[in-house]
Amino acid sequence: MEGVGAAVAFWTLAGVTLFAAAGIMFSRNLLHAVLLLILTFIGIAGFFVLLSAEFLAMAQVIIYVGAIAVLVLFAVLLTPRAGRDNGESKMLLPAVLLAVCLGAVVLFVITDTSWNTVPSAPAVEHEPKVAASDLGEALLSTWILPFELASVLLTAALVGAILLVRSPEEEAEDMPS
Amino acid sequence: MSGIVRSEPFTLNIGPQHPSTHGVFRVKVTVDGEKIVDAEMVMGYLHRAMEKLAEERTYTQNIPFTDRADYLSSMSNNLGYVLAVEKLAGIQVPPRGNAIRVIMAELQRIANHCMAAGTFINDTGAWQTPVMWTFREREKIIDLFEMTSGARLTCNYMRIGGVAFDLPREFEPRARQLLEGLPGFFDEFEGLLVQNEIFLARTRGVGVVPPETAINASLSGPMLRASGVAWDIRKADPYCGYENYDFQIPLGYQGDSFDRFLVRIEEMRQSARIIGQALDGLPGGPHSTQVPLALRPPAGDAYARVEGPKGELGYYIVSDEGPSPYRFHIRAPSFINLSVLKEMVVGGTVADAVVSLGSIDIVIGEVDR
Amino acid sequence: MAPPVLVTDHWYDFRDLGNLSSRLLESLADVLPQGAVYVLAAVIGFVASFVIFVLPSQLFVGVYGERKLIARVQSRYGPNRVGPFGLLQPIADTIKLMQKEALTPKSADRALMYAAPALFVAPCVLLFAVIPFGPNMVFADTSVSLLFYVAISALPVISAFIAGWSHNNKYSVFGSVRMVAMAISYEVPLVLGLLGIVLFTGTLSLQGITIWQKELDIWLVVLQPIALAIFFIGVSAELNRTPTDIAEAESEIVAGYLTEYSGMKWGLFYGMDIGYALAASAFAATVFLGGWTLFGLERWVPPWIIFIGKTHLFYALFIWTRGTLPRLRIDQLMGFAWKFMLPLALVNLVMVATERMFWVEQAADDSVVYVFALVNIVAAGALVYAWSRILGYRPEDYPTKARLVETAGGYVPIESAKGGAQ
Amino acid sequence: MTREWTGAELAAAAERLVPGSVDRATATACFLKRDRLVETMAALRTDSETDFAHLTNLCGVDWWDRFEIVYHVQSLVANHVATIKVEVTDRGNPVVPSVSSVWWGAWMQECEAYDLFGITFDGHPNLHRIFLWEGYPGWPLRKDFLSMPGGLQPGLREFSGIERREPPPVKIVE
Repeated sequence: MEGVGAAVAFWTLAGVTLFAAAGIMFSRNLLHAVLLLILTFIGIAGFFVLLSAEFLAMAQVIIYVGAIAVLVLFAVLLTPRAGRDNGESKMLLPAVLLAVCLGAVVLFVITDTSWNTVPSAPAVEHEPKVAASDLGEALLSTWILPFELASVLLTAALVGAILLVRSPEEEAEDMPS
Repeated sequence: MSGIVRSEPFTLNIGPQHPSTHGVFRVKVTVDGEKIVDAEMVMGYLHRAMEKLAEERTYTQNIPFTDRADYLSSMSNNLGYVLAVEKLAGIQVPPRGNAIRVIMAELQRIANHCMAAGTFINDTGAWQTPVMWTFREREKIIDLFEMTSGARLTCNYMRIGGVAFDLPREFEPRARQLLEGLPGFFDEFEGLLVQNEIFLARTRGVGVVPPETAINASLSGPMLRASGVAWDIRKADPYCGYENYDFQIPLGYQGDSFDRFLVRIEEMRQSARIIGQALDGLPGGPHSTQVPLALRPPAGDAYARVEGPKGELGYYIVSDEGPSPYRFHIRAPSFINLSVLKEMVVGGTVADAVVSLGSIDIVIGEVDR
Repeated sequence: MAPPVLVTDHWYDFRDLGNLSSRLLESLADVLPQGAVYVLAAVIGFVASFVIFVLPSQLFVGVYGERKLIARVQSRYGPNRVGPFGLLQPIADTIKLMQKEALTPKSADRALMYAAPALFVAPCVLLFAVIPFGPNMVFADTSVSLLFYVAISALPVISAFIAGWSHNNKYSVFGSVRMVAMAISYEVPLVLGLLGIVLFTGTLSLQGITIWQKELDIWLVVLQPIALAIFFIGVSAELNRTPTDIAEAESEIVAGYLTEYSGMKWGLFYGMDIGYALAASAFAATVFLGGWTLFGLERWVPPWIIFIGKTHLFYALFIWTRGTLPRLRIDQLMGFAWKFMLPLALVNLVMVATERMFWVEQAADDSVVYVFALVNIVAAGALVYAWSRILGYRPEDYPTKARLVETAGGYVPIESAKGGAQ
Repeated sequence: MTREWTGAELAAAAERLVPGSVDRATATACFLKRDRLVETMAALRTDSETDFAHLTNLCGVDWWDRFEIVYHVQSLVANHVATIKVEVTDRGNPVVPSVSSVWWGAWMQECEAYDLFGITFDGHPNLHRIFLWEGYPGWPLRKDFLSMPGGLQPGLREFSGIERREPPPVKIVE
């Protein structure tokens, strides 16, 4: 994707995502924070589209916005007094200090490493377009091990969650009476 | 391990302004997640002190009050009151009067059960479709009432000693036409719903009342019969000549909401049979005996009861030889059938509570009197 | 994949309006600056798909048609007062809603309450970007348009949750919890069901699926009946249409997450509910009913008319279930999604995989698809019946008639009726 | 037909089951002593000959000088009905033992009697005003509730202006 439209799209998208990300930090209401989180996820999906990796963009929306954000919303629902704002905490000063140090490190990494960015000259014609099918083959051929490991991990997490939430009477009925 | 996830209870008001409480009636429900932990009924929003007002009026002026007690079955209410006064004053009713009373009471039962079955399915979520079907049949019955008594809902048609007016000429053909259509409608209505998996899933095993609890909680009517207790005052203590009509009493299996629906549909069929037999053998003669306007029954008390659509509808009248009753008490079946609501509702979800409440078929006018 | 040229590609050929718009854009390309054409194409796409197709069909099929059809189901007439045959009823409704006061409870979270309807409308417009109305009448023909639909259909759930949560009213919190729980549990079988389709057709793009059905002259509904059943139930759960409309169940939690909304805010939710139902039926028409193809007839009858007909046909299915079925309880719905639809979808996936492998390995000619269709239909019926029997569906146990007794004398124990005693 | 128990028959049965529980018997009803009420009711319910399993109706009556609670009980199996009454003369604080331990469903009708007459039922699980709100002044169905100025009493004035006589001393028709 190149041309004036793409550049305009990129900068607006970057602006929206950064504004939302900052908003998560500074918003006083828990629910506002979660919604801004969803906005950042959508922003990132927009970046993938700009990089013409549509499959990844759609996967990002489905997984992050469709599932993980909804589960975070559920968590917000279950915490009592979710609407309250996170008032002033004494830890403000150390937090700022830590933030500044981290910011310095990140900035140093950005400026120092040499990204092999594509020269802004006219882009290369035969852009290697990764189709969804190539992704599929790669997942099941070269990266088969992590794929299977991930599924095992997820099932374990699922079973763990169910065990965690079982109510006393369900537990009683499984005890060897 | 299981103590990690705690959810504190959460009180929710179903009513008084709620689409499925059939009037102004409130259930304060304490909910833990979707499960109901405790339910408390709050009534009295429609309390009109009917029993106090009745002490101010003569015996004949009280008849319109009984229309407004259970405004969906005014004929049965009138019948109950009029029978109590006749029992107190020892007045005989001519056979034609009795036959007309039976026809009207059974027509009222079909109209009431049409309303009850329709709104009950409405509570399980069908978008008003069954109600529209049952109301189409109910409209025909209400036209018959309007033709005879002049009013659609609160008919004020019964008088002490008989009925207010004789049947008009075109009542019989219209009634016969209605009776031909009814069996077809019942089969179609029942056929559509009884095998409907979603309806079965929502009503089977919901709001179960075992027979012992039903008797112990002095329930009556479809609630009692759905739990398998064969008790129908038209059979046990026949009034107005019910003994010479041939009909059967429907019984349920395990006393849940689905059985109440089945019992009501079957009762409508039996009522249609009774009306047919009553219309065939309609005797001639006067439709009511003359009763002095200032009726003064002898001192004493009388309790007469009728098998109303909602249950045993009793009237307890105490007279001190004055023109107005000294004490006028209505034994309201809806009010007493509500006593088991808490047992039916606790343990289920909010959706089940609404279905159980709908299956009791209450009318707030009668509950609050 | 070059768009197929079905008909002559003159711009005045109204059978395929795609030529018209592309010819218009090319002629303007040199006149306007480069970015403006991109924006203009978006405007044309929006006007064509949303304003010309969705809005009128929302009003006249969604509001008017639905109320007329449901009225007929309930043996009454439906709106016939406003305008000829009641046709102006939707306009009257909209005007009424617009002039009604949109209340905001004092303790509600105002910002969220105003944001929710807007967030509910935006995804609905997006959904119609990928639906192919004709050979090259598709606004954004990406290679992952099916995935795009599934992704965007997850967004209204979040705005419904915000709507319910921001009212600070007990009923709407109930409604939003139910909505979110339902959406999560019905998305899994829905996506697995669509996976079967993708496996067969081999492409994720809706245009590709339509062309696959055109070339093989078979509709995927015949090939994949289980997938259609799962899609229909999943989508009606996601949009909370009737058998599963527990998020705004009138008889239980008043109006669920819409309790506190009034005026046009409620109007937006109501309108866009119909919009999503239309999007779902458009998607189903494309994937299951062959989109704009009609076994070669699309050469004469304009393809977008065929497509609109199929969409409204599928929407009639939604109306039909809304008019007749009662509502399920939330735990039954959850159980149904995880214990019935998910296993069915997985088994369907396995069947499709084996058929696909057999088809590719043996390099059998394309007529084998009809054999697969037959096999799948029979397997669908057998699978559904067998699995429901396993899950304890015994219809013959339930008595359907009350017991009739002659006398009235106390408790009559149940000796005969089988199964009635439990 | 439903057989109605006469006062005498009922008194005999009650006396047989719980000696000394009958206060007096009239033609249609039998008055029980207040302190032995619950015990007798339980016996009448469980005895095979009387078997009053279904309490149909329970209501109060205000006779100016005394309150009366009327119980209509019936047996669904034997199909007979009986009327049992209880009197309480203390107008300031009328107390009647609650029969909800015998018939569990009586709690609602007793709440109604409490709400409209002010008769408290001791041993009642949850006695509260069921129709009116807790702070309601007075008990509506009592005869002296609506005592209008000028000594008028509730009850219909005679026809055509005959002066309303003093409330008649009620004669129990033997």
